[in-house]
Amino acid sequence: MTRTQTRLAVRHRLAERGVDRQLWLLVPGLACVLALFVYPFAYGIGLSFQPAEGGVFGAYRAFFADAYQRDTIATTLSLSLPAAILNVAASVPIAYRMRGRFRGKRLLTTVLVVPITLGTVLTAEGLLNYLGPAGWFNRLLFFVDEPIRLTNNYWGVFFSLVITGFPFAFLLILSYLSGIDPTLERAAATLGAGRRQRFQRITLPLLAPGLATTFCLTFVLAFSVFPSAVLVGDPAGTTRVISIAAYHAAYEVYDYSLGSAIAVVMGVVELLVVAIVLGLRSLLYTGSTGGKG
Amino acid sequence: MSRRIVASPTSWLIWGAVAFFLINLAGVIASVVVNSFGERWFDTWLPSGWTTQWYATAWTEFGLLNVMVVTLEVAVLVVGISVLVGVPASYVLARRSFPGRRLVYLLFLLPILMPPITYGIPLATVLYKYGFAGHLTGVVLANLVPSIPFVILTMTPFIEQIDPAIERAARMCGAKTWQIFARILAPLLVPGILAASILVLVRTVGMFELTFLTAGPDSQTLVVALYYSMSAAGIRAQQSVDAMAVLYTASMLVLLVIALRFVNPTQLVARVKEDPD
Amino acid sequence: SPNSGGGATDGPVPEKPDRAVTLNVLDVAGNLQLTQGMIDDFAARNKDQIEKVTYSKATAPELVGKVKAQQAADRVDIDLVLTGVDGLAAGIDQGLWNPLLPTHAARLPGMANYLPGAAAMQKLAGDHGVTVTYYPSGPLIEYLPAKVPEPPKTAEALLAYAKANPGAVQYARPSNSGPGRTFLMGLPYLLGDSDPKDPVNGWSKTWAYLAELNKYVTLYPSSTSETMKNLANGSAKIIATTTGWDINPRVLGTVPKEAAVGTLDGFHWVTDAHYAVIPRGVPVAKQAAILNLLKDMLSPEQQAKAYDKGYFYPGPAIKDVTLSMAPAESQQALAEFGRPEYEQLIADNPVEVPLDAKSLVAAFDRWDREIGGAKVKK
Amino acid sequence: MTGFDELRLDGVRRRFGGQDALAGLSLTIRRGEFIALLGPSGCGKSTALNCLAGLLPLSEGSIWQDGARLDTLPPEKRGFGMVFQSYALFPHLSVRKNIAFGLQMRRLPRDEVRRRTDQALSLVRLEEHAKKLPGQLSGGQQQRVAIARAVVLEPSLVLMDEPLSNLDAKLRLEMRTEIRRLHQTLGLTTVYVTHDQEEALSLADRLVVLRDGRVEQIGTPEDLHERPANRHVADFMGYRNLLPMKVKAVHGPVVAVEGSGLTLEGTAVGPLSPGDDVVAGIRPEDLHEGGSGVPVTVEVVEYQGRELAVEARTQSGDAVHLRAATRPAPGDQITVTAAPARVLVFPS
Amino acid sequence: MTGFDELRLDGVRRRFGGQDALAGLSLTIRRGEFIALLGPSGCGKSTALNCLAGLLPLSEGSIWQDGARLDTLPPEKRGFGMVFQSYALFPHLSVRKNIAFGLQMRRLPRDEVRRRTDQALSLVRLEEHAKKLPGQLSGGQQQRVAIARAVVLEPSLVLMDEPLSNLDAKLRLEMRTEIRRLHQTLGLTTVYVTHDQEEALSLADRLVVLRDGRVEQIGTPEDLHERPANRHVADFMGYRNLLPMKVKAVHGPVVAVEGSGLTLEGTAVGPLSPGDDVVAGIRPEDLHEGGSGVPVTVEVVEYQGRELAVEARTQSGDAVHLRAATRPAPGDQITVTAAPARVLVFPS
Ligand SMILES: Nc1ncnc2c1ncn2[C@@H]1O[C@H](COP(=O)(O)OP(=O)(O)OP(=O)(O)O)[C@@H](O)[C@H]1O
Ligand SMILES: Nc1ncnc2c1ncn2[C@@H]1O[C@H](COP(=O)(O)OP(=O)(O)OP(=O)(O)O)[C@@H](O)[C@H]1O
Ligand SMILES: [Mg+2]
Ligand SMILES: [Mg+2]
Repeated sequence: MTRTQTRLAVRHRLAERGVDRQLWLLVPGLACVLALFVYPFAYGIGLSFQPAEGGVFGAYRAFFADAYQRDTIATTLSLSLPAAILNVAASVPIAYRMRGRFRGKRLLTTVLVVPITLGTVLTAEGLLNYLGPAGWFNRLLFFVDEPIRLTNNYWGVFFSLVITGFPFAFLLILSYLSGIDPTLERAAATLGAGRRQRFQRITLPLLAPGLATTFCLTFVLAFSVFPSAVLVGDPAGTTRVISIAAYHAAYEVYDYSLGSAIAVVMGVVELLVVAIVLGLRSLLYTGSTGGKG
Repeated sequence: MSRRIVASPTSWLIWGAVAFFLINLAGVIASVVVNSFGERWFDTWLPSGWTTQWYATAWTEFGLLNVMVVTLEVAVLVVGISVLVGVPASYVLARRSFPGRRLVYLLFLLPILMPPITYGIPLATVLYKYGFAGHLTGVVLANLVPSIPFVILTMTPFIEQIDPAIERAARMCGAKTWQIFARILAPLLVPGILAASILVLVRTVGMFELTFLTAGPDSQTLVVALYYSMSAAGIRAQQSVDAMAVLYTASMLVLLVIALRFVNPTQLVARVKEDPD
Repeated sequence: SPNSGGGATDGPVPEKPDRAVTLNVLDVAGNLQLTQGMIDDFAARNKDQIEKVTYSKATAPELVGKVKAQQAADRVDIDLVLTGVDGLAAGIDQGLWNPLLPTHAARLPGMANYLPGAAAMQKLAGDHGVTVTYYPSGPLIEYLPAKVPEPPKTAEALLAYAKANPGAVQYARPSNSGPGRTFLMGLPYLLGDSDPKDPVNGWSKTWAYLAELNKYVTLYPSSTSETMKNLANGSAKIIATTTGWDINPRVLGTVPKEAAVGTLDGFHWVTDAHYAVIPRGVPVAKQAAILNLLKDMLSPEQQAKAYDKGYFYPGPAIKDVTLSMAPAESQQALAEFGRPEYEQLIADNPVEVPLDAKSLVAAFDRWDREIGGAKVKK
Repeated sequence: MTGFDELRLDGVRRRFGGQDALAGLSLTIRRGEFIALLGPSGCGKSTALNCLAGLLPLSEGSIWQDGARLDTLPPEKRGFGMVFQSYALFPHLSVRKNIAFGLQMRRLPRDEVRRRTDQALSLVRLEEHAKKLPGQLSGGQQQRVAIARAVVLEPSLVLMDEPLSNLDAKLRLEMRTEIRRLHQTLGLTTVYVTHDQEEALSLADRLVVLRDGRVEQIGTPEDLHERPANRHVADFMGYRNLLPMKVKAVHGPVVAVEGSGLTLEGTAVGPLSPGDDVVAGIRPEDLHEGGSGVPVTVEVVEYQGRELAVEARTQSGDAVHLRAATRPAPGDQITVTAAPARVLVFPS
Repeated sequence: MTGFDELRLDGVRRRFGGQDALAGLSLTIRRGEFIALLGPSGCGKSTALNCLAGLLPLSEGSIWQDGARLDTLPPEKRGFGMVFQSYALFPHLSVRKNIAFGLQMRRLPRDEVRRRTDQALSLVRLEEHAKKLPGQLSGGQQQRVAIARAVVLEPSLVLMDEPLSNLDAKLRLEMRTEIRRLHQTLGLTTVYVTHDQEEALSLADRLVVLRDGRVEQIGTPEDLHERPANRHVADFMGYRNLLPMKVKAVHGPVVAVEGSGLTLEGTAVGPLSPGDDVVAGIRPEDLHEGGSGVPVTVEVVEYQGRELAVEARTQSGDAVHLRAATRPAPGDQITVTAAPARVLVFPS
């Protein structure tokens, strides 16, 4: 009797803090993430500290001491940051105009979202065909003497990042935007705010946290660019991104320790950017965007 | 405010930019489609002849039937498992507050926030070490890593939209937890589950890195086959690679269009409140 | 042990498996194009030994990690690997392959009949791989006669041509392209470098030449197909090629039929070959079947299939395999797109084995850093 | 305050997809007036308000402000203030910034913005909460911010769309008085939308009763309360007993009616003749127990403080509602009467 | 109906993260009783109901049903019915299936499910709507479905959490009568949560007034209405004038008090002595205009049908609320008086 009572008491105390049997539902998911993500990730970190030579930090030293390797960080950032910024920045005005109901909205949304289905290879092939020196794009620009070079360099990869990243950004921003109570803008209108002011002072600040999240997700997508950097890029030069370096180390030189170290560096750089953005986000207003605040 | 599409200079600019993007996108896609049907295409506007032989070549050369079957198996397993595992977890995250909730949420978000290649290499090593990689199991396990979090991310707002009183009402009617899941929540979540499933499906079918790193001889998916066809040693007709890419995109497109029929794209992250006029 | 197919993995290899086995073949060199017909044919004739063959393809870099991980897990499910020099060497380095020679030399009589070039390539394989196909490769240059009426005849002329026509000369990034790397490895011979086998210390003229050429090269595509396409559409005028890459793309229609090839004075063929290797951990029963398969593949009738449609022209690794023995399809394609002059060129020019894997990776790395990557700094 | 003398709505109509949400509203609003738009859900109240605010374009009709056409101006140019049902406070701005928003939009000098914002804050007694975000306020406080934000601009007209419907009973009562006080203090012209007739009666100078997008009656609270123009208005004005009957006899304004198990005398609204089908409207508080009235059976008794609310059934089975001072038991037989002046007889 | 004779809550306490949402509720519910839990927002009403239903585990205390311990049973085993504030109808099931859900969960035979569902449908008069989905019903209809779904199980206890708060005034009134009728017809034991004292007064046999998780008073509607135990209950029971004063003199139950610009006589609630700080509570309807009372200045006047509600200010600046029959103008000086029996004086 007393046993059951203490058990009951413990259960109540836990329940008061929100811990009860329902939390078991989390277990399968957590188990998967721990076993399939956290453990391998830790394993990879461990591996990165066991290089064949150079001591515990040898692999990292090897990476950072070599300008050719080190520069991949800047190369990747110079590709992924502008691409992510462009994707987010371009999505905002389009999504803003696509709120509310109008005929053909579904069609337009579908069309804008189609690039999700393209896949790296088709995008790469398409870009090479279409933007290539004898592709349709350069044919249309017949009045320019030299064909414009848009593939096998920075721009090819950049375009492929835009094509694959934009639909995600657009979809997310469209839904964040739809979550903002339209009455707020009406309220601003009755207070004398014109179109631009309504957007700048009301919609944009409320959207900003969503923009930050979207930016992070598209940035991640762009930062991990790998196939298209090889296929439409210039993998030895302007688009030698960090994942190529990781792949090269692990699968061409068979230096797994260096490969893991580069992967870790990659994760750290990325988390750094994400942390900065999310840190800025936490300064912004986040919360319900309903009329009652 | 009104439904008029006001032709202000900014909207011209924006719609112009959209049109420019779409036209070029169409060019990109069409150039691949045209090439996949072309006999020979050198320095001209269009190929010199038309043929469907590249599709036949691609089909046999890459053993596409087998690849398609594997792709489907992987996709169905990944979707099924990630829904079964992800939905209960997102239920708890949506409904409950408990110590460490934020930590758990962050843990679920991390795999989406990290580039696959950062954990893909160690993951593949670990999976090989335990003998999972190199066949279907490994591919499925690797693809679960981003899929489960993705289901959680998309389902949480969906579940938050459902009035918790409904579950309590079912409980008061005498329903047990599993009955509530089966009879009340599942039917209400169908659109969300469908949406999440199809998005996960699209992502899984398109997930190159993880599948590439863990696939074995009998467990290549379409993207991996496609990537090999482009980058592995040997000479292949460009057109048959394009044909394969077209097949891939066509199947993904069908999935996406189905998905968009079931779910309003704006419902992904937030509860929709459409402008009343 | 839990490996696929079961059975002992070491000890004596029997004459034949006791019952038919399934073979998993992994191709990382594009070799199946040439040999799948041979394998299928053997399997069809030897149902008692081979129940089924599965094929898969991968890229060479992946091979080592994959096999190594499988061996670590004691679960090898790749029975036969068809690979180029790179994969072979990396595997030897990591000790992944079963030594086939000299233990089983007697069971592979075809190896005695290798062409000289193939025999040289077989030396590279040491005791681990068996050369199955061979070709002298390149370096060659390819152009459209209509656009380049007077093709350069020497390396210097090529440089001068590039200087006069910026952007017109193109070769793909060597680490992604066979012709690209053949061009790279062939230059030291053309330029008379001190040690054509030592890219780090013996290639000073080559690196200087490439750096100079780099000034007039606008892009290095990531695949050979891309250079072929550019040749076809006119945006490149002269590209690096090999015998196979000359014939096969014209058969496939990627390059116009009228494209011509040329050579640079004093060039040496840098040969190429594909090897069959058996990873450690494959059951002896399967090894038996594979040895029998390889024996069969090295017979002249089977080797004739390696003519293919010029993909690895000529292709056969052993002597006295003539085109007339090849399947009708091959004969027809080669009659239309083949080049009779190759016979002479092969006969008249010296043959060199390519760099070993380590040096090759070093050469790639240096090329990436100094030639391909140089664009970044500009 | 710029102000106007008269705001005239002239046949204002608004259709949604072929259906009239508002069918020809004509109304003249005089300066300083407090007008309530009243009606059941979906009758077009919000539509009317939004048309007036400029948030919805008209389908037909026009709006004039002292002879100047108004309906072609965008909302931000009309200079009206609006209080939304859900308040629509800017959730990312503090209370002070919410209130100052409109002043900043007018590009007033900083000092003036500060001064007027302070004034408005003290007007709604939220000085201590100026720095909080709307999410940190209670419902009543939010409501006061919404009002302050609208009135700080000293708009020529304040529009309020069910501003109290989200509050609980006690707070609703307090805020009602507050709104009335503000109206009286600032002399604001106000149009107020509500579905609560008590609220409308207690606040407005004039009421507009809408039903299905049409105006049913316009008048002072007393007009509507005592002389509803038809049975729908009566229903809305608390004539809870609306009994279908037949006219027996007509004596000038007084008619004798019978039906639903009752016989009554009442006051005719509109011309009637014997035999007409009519509806008799009686408020529960006008139907008294006792006397030589009609017998009914008590069914439900509810305590309501001083009085008891009783639902009883007539012999024909119709329900009637009345008030009682003593508690009858369910099942009791009682008799009911009503003064003829308190019984309104409408043609049905 | 299985039924019980008595349901006993014994020191039921519920904490959320260290804070008491409900601090020791003890209450005995007898069979067939209608109990209302009343109190301002956040006082713990829903918490109490959820504890009773089993939807929230208790932190302390116990619940007994005729001597059997109940609080350890999961909700589905307690056999209670519940009507939720937002109805919580299953949106994907038709009205009929909504009602039948609970019966199906009990695995009753098909025939019986059908029969009892039909019965419940006719009880709430929704026979024609049986096939519709909840989204296609009006608020009042939805509410009836919610009630039918709860009562079809013939639960020993029905719990209702503010079931009327989402309805508009007119419908609220009608549904109130409906609930009362169902309670009387079926003899259901009911616990009803509301923050609307009028609703509570009119429906319940007994009321429990909560504040900050604590019971302030338990009693019949008359008890609470006439004899609130303290100023908080009074506040909630419509004593809108709660004026801080000082006791001047005590004459048995009658005390003379002074303050807030008024001098009054009232009835003491609890022992008082001269000089004590007190709060005098007067309902607006008990504060009359005229006579030789205290002068006050009219500030706001609201029409409320028969009467006018007036807010006035005493000379000390305190606001008082009263009713008037004739319309005074804002700014008028009037005098007010109150009968000593109607003025309650609470210790403060
Ligand atoms: N954007 C719209 N599209 C279509 N119909 C609409 C729209 N807005 C309103 N309506 C319709 O117009 C009618 C009037 O709506 P309105 O919002 O003015 O009602 P209301 O009187 O404010 O009701 P409530 O008290 O529920 O707010 C309703 O029948 C409504 O369904
Ligand atoms: N899940 C919870 N976690 C933390 N605190 C809670 C929780 N539920 C309720 N509370 C707190 O407990 C107290 C009582 O809440 P409860 O919901 O019972 O109030 P209520 O009387 O029903 O109010 P209302 O009339 O607003 O519904 C409140 O202060 C509330 O903030
Ligand atoms: Mg409205
Ligand atoms: Mg509550």
